[in-house]
Amino acid sequence: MVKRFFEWVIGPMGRIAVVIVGMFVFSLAAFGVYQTQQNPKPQPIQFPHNLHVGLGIQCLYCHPGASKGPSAGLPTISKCWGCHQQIAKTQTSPKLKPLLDAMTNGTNFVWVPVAKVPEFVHFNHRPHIAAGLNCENCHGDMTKVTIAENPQVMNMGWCLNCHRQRAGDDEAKLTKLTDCGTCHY
Amino acid sequence: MSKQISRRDFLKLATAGAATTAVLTGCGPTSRFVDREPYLKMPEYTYNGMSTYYATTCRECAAACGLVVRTMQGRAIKVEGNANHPVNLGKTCARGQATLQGLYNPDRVENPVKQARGAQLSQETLDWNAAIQIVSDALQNTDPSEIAFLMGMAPDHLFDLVSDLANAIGAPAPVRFGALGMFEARATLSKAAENLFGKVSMPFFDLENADVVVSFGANFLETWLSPVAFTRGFAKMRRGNPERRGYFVQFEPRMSQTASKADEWIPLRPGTESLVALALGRLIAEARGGAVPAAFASIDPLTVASDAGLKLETLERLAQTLVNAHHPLVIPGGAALGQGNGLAAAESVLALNALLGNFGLPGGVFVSPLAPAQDAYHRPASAKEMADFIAKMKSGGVKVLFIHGVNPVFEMPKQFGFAEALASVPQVISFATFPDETALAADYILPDHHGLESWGYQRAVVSAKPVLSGAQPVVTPYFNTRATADVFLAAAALAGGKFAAALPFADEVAFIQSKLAGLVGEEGFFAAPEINSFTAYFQQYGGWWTNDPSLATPSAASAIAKRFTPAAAEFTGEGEFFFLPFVSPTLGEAGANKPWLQELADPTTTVMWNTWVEMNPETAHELGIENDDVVQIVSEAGGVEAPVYLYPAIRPDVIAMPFGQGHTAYGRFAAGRGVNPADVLGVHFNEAGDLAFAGMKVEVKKTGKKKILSRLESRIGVYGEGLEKE
Amino acid sequence: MAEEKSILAVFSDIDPAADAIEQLRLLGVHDDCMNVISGIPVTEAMLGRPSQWTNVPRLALGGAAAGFLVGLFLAFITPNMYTISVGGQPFTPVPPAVIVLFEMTMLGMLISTFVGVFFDSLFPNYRPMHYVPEISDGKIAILIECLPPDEQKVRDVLKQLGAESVEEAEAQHL
Amino acid sequence: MADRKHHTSHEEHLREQRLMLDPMPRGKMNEMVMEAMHTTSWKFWLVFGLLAAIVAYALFYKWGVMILEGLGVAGVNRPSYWGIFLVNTVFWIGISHAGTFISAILRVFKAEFRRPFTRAAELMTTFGLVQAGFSIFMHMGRVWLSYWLMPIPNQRQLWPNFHSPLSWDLLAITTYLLSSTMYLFLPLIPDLAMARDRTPDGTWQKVFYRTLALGFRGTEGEWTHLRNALNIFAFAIIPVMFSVHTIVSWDFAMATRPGWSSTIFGPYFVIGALHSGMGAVVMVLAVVRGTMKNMKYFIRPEHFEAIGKLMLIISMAWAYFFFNDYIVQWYGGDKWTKELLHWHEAGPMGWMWFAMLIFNVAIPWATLWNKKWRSTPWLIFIVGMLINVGMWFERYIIVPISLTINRMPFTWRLYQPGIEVWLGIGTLAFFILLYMTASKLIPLIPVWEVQEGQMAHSLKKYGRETVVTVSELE
Amino acid sequence: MTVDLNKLHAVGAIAEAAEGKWGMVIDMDLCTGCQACVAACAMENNIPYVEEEDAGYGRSMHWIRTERFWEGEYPEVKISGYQPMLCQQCGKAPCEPVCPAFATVHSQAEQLNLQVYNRCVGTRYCANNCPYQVRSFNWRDYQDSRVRPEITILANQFNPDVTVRRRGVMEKCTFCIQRIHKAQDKAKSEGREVEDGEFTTACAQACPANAITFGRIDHPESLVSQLARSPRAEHHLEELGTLPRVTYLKEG
Repeated sequence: MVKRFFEWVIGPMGRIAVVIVGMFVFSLAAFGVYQTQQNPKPQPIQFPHNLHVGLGIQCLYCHPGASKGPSAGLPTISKCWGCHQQIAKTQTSPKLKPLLDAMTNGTNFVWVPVAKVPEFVHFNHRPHIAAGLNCENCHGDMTKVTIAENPQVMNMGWCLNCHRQRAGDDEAKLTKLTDCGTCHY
Repeated sequence: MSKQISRRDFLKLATAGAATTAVLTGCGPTSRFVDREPYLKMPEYTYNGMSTYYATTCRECAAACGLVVRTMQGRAIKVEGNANHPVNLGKTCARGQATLQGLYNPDRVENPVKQARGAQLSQETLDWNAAIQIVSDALQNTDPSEIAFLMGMAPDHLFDLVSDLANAIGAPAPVRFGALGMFEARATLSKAAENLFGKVSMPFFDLENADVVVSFGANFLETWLSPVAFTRGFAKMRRGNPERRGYFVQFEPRMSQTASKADEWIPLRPGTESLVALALGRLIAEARGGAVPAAFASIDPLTVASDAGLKLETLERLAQTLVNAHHPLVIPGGAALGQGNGLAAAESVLALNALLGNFGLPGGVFVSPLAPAQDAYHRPASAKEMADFIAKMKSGGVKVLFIHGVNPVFEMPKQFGFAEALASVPQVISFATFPDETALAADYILPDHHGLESWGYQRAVVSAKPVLSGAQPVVTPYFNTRATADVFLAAAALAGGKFAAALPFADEVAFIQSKLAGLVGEEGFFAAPEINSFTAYFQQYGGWWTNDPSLATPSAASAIAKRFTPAAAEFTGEGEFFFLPFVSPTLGEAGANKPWLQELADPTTTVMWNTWVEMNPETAHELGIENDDVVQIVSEAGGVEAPVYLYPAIRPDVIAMPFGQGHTAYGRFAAGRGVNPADVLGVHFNEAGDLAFAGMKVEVKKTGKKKILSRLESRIGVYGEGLEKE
Repeated sequence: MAEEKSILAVFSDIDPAADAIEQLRLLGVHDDCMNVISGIPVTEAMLGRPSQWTNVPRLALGGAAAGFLVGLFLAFITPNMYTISVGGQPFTPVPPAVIVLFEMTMLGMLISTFVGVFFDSLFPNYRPMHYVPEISDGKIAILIECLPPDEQKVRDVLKQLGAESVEEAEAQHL
Repeated sequence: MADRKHHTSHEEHLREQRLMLDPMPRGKMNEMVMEAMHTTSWKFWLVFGLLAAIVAYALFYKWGVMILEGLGVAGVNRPSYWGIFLVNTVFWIGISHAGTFISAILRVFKAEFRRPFTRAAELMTTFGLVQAGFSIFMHMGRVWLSYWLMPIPNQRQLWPNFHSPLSWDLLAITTYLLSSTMYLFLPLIPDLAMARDRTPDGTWQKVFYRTLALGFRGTEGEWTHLRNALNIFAFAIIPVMFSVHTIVSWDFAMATRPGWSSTIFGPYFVIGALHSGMGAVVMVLAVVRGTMKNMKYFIRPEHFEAIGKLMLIISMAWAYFFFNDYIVQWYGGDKWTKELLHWHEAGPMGWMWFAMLIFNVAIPWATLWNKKWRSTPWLIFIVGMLINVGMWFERYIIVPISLTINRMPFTWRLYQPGIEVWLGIGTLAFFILLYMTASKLIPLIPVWEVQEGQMAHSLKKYGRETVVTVSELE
Repeated sequence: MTVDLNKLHAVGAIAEAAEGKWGMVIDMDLCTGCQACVAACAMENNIPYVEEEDAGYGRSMHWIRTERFWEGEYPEVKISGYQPMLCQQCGKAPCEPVCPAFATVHSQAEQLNLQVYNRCVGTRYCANNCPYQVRSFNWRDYQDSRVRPEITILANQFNPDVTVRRRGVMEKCTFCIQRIHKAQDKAKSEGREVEDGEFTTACAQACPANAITFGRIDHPESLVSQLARSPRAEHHLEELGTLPRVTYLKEG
């Protein structure tokens, strides 16, 4: 029986079958890879960071939570409108149409967060800012990008590397900065 | 894909990587960041990821504890106690904690609906304008004497508003009712105070400063009047004085959670509480020497002891303890008052306090102060008054019934026939937040906000200080609901005429401000020169209260002089067991729809998610009943079936059942779970008109079925079940 | 030496094979040019052959040492890479380390023993080799390489001593 | 003449009894083994198909359900967090000890009766360990992360915790699985070569054997390396075997639980493992002898007799260790331990405790002392089965029943098995399935070892007595 | 002051560090068994409910439970004091060393037992080894809205400071470490030390009888330290040498 199976496998039908099975497995794998390679959802508006930073707007103006608490926050539309209502181009520019529409309809933007840590990580911006880090240390140079991108693979090795470096020889600091309970709870 | 790949794809990989790790490592679809950016225009003071705290009032029971609710981006995420609030001083009970599961309950009434008395929650939604039109029409087109308002126990702003409206149009005053009030016999207690002190009021028991406390059935650690306040008082009594540990004795046929904390639990025969209190009085008077006051003269302690199933020595010892105490206090309550002679029990216990001379002293008995912005003490309706109300409904005297904050179809014993009476009311409009049994039997449900979404104020039931507890929305309404006060205001405005004249307010906040106006400039926790800043402070601090207690001292003379005709209570029914329903300490009367309250272990039995029948193991053994055997409790009113819990601390002739389960509606967590012991109760009243809920005898029948109760405790470890005796 | 031939003589028993080996040695066939192939482990002593050299024990020892080092790494180095305190125990407690060391040593030793057999026997080897399948049926074969000039003499001796067949060895697929 | 006749018949009798004295030409023996492999009846395929179905359903489907829904579908709870999963793990690891015991310890001590069934026993080691691995992975809440327990370098520099007995366990079981597989394979090479030589060209079996035989011819060098390696293995695998079950016992003994924290658990578990392992070997041998062709020649009553003796000794040793553990715990008088012992005997599962003693001690002692009885295959099969049931009970008592009792009486709760019963059945079916597959693919009898043994055995006459002598060939 | 366990290779020295950093005192004379702590804990820490069947089968997820036993026979029967049982945050925790994946570890910075959910593979060894039986295991996907549709809306109340756990993960009381971090962060941003009583755990905060006190056990003047020195103080199962950080005050 087994022998016949082997003979069949060697035969033409068997080869076709093997090819089909192989293709199936391959397509499954390809689908898996495809799933992890999905583009993030498009942002509601093609926000040019470089332009805004170039105009001299501080990061904390739109992301004020960074210096106060865990989340830097994404601006609500009223924040955008605060400046843009005084800019004539807002009324005409097709790029800014979503903003205008949202304002007139009273809807909000749902920004797509770019720099995310997994849910079981509790990240707090405030102490990082307080420790003298700048936004670009982690989020990259925003004068060079339009839509924000996350330049770092934000995984635990990356976090720890920096924590270890910054703790240096300070044992107490190292203990605190490498303590599991500092981020995971 | 050659040179361009680097950064952008890397980024994709990184994001996807985070997502993959999230799934792999166990934090998946339900996130801790659930849609927490609902703000269109975020308030200036709000930052992502940072909490905002709002002070408000707990609406889970009528005690009016102050809460501080932690919110984040427009979602309430944790309830904490308001540390300044005189009722609870920053503490909360389990029901208060679980209020969030009411707010975010999956079974709320999401829209105004034309319910048309269907069995299920109707899907026929209404426009709010149409709903207001319906209310307005109902007000306009009905003879005012045939309009009725039925409301919950809380003395809150809505009650004031509805009272004003009823007053102005000549409708009968709104009726307030709640199962808690019924099972605590509140009317009896206040009637006793009225009889002895000559004033309609609630007596105030200063538990905090007492050092020997004897309670006759008062379950003040569970649901009685203001459980958090009394628990605080109990803790102070026990450990507040470093030199002396407070001593606590409870007379009760069944060891309740409160009795379980007593140093002595004395199971007495139900119905003999007044006798025992009087006998104690006589023994105290004798121990002190001198004349025995009139109230206690005609009692014979020895007979009482045998009637109550006690030892005389116990009473003598207790009398001596009370004589030696610096601040003795005796409290009547609970099932002791819910008997045929409940009023006598309440009066004799108050008389005993008078004898102990603790009236107006620390650790003694006072008359509760009136709450701010209140002209007189309004007690909730007694069962007798409800029966009268039901009779009126049945006779066609009610054409339009507005129901808010109460669920009488579930809460009242079936024998009262509320459901049938409801059927004879042509138009029933419910303002229920949840699809409870009464709401389903209504023509329309115009859902009110959940308590945490509402404005308002509420008067504390029990407090040494006059307290007006403030409520404000901590979140924007989650569903298409509307404040009932606003509905009435809008309907009145729509109706015009005397209606509009009675309620000339733009919205409920304006109405509340009008009620608060009288407090402006008053000395209290805060003082504000004008109404706007007063309102702001009122919201910020969660209410207004005086700085100092303003308790009045009742006169002891009439209490001691009263002549009692001591007699044990009469019991109705043929069965051999005294039936003792009690309100579930964890569920309360309306907690059954909150899964976490269901999963809290009952303190004494540790049963979760169900109803049980408590029975003494000896009795059960004689009847051949074991744990988890389903028995039928039969009375003249009907029968219910529930599994047995062999409860070591209950008199052999008493069976007890918790009230709180047995819903047929009220959402997925409540419906079809457990049974309602109120179904067993017959219509019998005590002298004060309260339901004699503990005045029945019932039969117990085996059914041969079994239902394993979910218990937190181990049967093996706690009772040695499954182990042969060594 | 394109001429070089091998002869495979098959015996059915040990005694004639042993005699044959002795005779061959007298004929000038060096021990290194002979190989005995058998289906059961016939010892060198039975055939009067010099004992075989094997690297297996040395490799096992080396493997044990390597395993021990891996154990050392696991038990004493890795806990210091990310220091985590558990249950009030030291980071690198010795008693548990003994277990890790033992297991890793044994694993190293046994793997290298196994690999040693492969290494020493040149396994796996699927090239054509001198062999007759009857060997696994209990025959003993003597494979003579680097034949002396008087090849015929060798064949005669083998025949005389009871070889069942004396044939030019042909490499075949096993 | 009469004397002579008597002698002859005595010799014949000896030959009949003892495989080692009953030599057979090598070619014939090979043929018998190959024939046993190739003779397959429809019954075999029926059982095979049935088992395959059980494995697919009970093991893989049910496991999939459990992975997707969580361990809630099993019966584990607080405080019986481990349940049958660990019972089965310990049980299978116990079974796996028999192979090593027979082929290594008996090889070291040159117990000749071992020869025909070393392979059958070694197969049990490997397949048992596979089931143990299944059982231990099944019980993990998040099995898809089980690779975190492996010492793999990672960017966080966070390695497994070598303080944990489970980490030791993982190392030990991995070591044992790898080394027992290698130890199974090495002596198999010559037999694979034999199978290769006896398989006609052009079949897939030829390819299979040819590949696995690695080009083995049987040259002096090959034999020497093999013999050397086998010697090293035989000695080295014994401490590994002891360490494995000792470490498994430490999973329990290291815990701060009443009844578990016992210093004798190590040897007690090892003996227990041998007890169930020998029982399982006997069962396998009885089945093989009964169902496979030509096996009555190789596996004779003498083998059952010899194993029976071992079983009796091990049963005594087990009883000794059991009593030792019991009396120390009992005498200590710790409140919780006393409670536990009482629970064992008088709890609702008390019958299991008594059944364990009956199956593990009473029945072996009652039957195995008798040479005739222990030589009877069906009888010793039943005894072996009962011992295995008894040993399974023993583990059940140690894991879920002991877990019921802890220092928090408020949490004591009975354990009611759920889906893990299916999973356990699945592992059992998988074990048998693997064994059946192996019996058709590889020679179950190590022919060269049997031949080697027969070569060394001879009869010698001292005066009027004919005795068996064994010469040391190595 | 943090004690660096790195440097300490001896058990004696660890015992010295045993007083820990955060501690809790529970007055059993005051505890009324009212379950407010249980509810508060569940609300604060996103603890799932498990419904009737699982709850009755020893799978309830409470991080704190009130234990009570009966003493005596009727009528002299009494409840032997409600004992809230929660993770004792042992200084020498038996649960920690047995985890093969380092998922439950001792925080050297906070002197607490940590449960790192994302590292947990679910061997449940820690729960077995916990003498207090206070660890709870996610037997099912109790918080998955695909399994339980009602979670979709109930999830609105989830505390974003606490991870939502899924099936196969062990969990236990954390002494509300999210509150500890928050308070420390706030204090640090204001350039000061955390004051005693500035914050407390959810259970202590809710307890109507004030039976639970939480604070710095290593500050001798803190309320919790003073209470822990009470003559009524005892540690549960102290004989095991687990160095629990929760002190119970007996009745009487």
